[in-house]
Amino acid sequence: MSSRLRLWVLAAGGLGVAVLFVLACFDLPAFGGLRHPYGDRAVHAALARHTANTVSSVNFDQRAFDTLGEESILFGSVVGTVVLLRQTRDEGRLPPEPATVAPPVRRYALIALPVTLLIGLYVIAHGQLSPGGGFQGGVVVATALHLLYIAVDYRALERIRPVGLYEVADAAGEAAYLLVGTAALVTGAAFLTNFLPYGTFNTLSSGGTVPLLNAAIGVEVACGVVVLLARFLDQAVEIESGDRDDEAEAGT
Amino acid sequence: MSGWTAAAAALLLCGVAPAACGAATGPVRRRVPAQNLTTTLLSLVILLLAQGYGRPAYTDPALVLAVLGPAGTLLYVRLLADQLAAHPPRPRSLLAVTALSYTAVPAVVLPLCVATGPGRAMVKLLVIGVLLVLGSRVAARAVTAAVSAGHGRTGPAEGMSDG
Amino acid sequence: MADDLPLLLGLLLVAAAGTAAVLVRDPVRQSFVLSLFGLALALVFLLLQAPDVALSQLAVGSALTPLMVLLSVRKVRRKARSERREEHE
Amino acid sequence: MSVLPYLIAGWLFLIGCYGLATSRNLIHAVGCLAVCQSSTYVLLLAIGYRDGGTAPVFSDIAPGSRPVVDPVVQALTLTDIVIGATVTALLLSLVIQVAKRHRTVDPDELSELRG
Repeated sequence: MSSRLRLWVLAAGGLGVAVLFVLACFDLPAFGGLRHPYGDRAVHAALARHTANTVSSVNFDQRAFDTLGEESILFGSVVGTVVLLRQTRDEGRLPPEPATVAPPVRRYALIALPVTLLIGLYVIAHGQLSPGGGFQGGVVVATALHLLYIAVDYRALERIRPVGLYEVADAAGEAAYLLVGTAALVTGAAFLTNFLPYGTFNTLSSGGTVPLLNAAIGVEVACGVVVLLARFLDQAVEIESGDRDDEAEAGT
Repeated sequence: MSGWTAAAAALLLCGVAPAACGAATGPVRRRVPAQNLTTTLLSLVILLLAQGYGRPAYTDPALVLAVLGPAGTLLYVRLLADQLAAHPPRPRSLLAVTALSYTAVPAVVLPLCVATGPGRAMVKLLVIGVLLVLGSRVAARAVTAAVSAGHGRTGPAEGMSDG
Repeated sequence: MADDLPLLLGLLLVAAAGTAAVLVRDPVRQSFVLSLFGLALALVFLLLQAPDVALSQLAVGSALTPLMVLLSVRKVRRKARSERREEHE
Repeated sequence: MSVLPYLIAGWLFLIGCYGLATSRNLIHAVGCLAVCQSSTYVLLLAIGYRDGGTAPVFSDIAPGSRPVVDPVVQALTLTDIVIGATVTALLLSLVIQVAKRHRTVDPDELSELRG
């Protein structure tokens, strides 16, 4: 198909979608409308289970099974990336060059690392109370570790980052989610039922299984993102295709 | 619309939008400082909105942005060091960007502190303010350092020099 | 109407940033615009009263996505560069 | 204002598709896909919005004191943003593989290679 023809097909399709979409927009409930039947019921259910953050309650309690599916997508794409970006036989490793970092940047990054880590853990731990949770906090924690790459260099990051352990922890997070779900079966309830006591409203221990599942997701997301970034950094900084100009270093 | 929300809208229109334009167009030497300025100002907008809606819980995104924004800028500086060294930003414009965030952060955070009154929420606001100031300071320093390191070096060692 | 002003501004910002993210063809430059797009989205999410979602978008959009894009560009370009060097030899 | 957020979501989807179809660089195409993806977030959250509503998070307000927006759509969006980032990573790693095997990231050149 020539590129001109392709553009015409695209224009026709885009126009069709646009017309149908605009027509549909005028039939949707108006923006800012007052009728939200599902929302009202979800809020009611969350309050009945003593979870202050309704969004977390929906994610980890009312629709926990759906989140299991989402989590599996995350797990699957991490595994896929690891497989795709592995070091192949014809590629060699170059030791990463030590980078010179300006002292103020190094100081800032070394201070910011624990602060960011703490904020990430705070976001995970308060998931059932205030905005946040395992998904957001996990990403923040993973980003915090990479401040070491900014502060020192890639070799320093590699030293505190045994990728194998993070891969195991990633799987452990996924397994923990399943185990908490299965524990509900032992008590005679359905899979992923919120079987723990609900606790006092608006305290850290409220929400039954919500904090547990939150933590499991937090571990999985943090470790998954660390593993992902490790693969990308390996590819961009270390791995050279050995069949070209780096034959000499390809010994490892 | 409360005064806080109006202030947020004004800051959005007069601060964030021009800074975002600066970060979206032009050479890399302008984009990096402008990107940092955008995150700083957006964090302030979020704080103002939190106050305007009467929801202290809304400050959490600002807190996260205050630490991750500079992290993003430092990543850009690290990975685009060659381009920054090849076309260094003018020291004067860097200084202007830093001065702008130095004035904007207290100008927003201090009135918010007065409005919230002493307590945990105020400590959080002050922490965010300090993080924002430190972040914009270190971003400017990082750009300057990348430029001077690039001049001291003979050739592009690592990074993405445009071939 | 006045109450909706911040939301209106945020939505326009998102539309502009999204359009720019598509029209900027160089991946390095696009990564800047994408990070701005992420910031604008986070703002709109907050204005739509979804701080959880805004937090999620900020966590992902401010450092993680640009880092991955920049690293991919670096890998792909390094590849191209070593190839070019080979041709010169 | 009553349909503007929906229209913006539609615009983001269409412009993202345009970018995907006309992209000359696979990394750029992945970015365009991210724009497409974001349109669903805007649409979902716009549908869940309620005039004068606030976030359904009761850590700092008493339940029932203020009207709240729909938490269900927020929950859907929130997980998908993080999942979307990892899927973007997967796509980028595919692009790196393509660059390794075929020495180009231009989709047009790639289809020429196939013949």
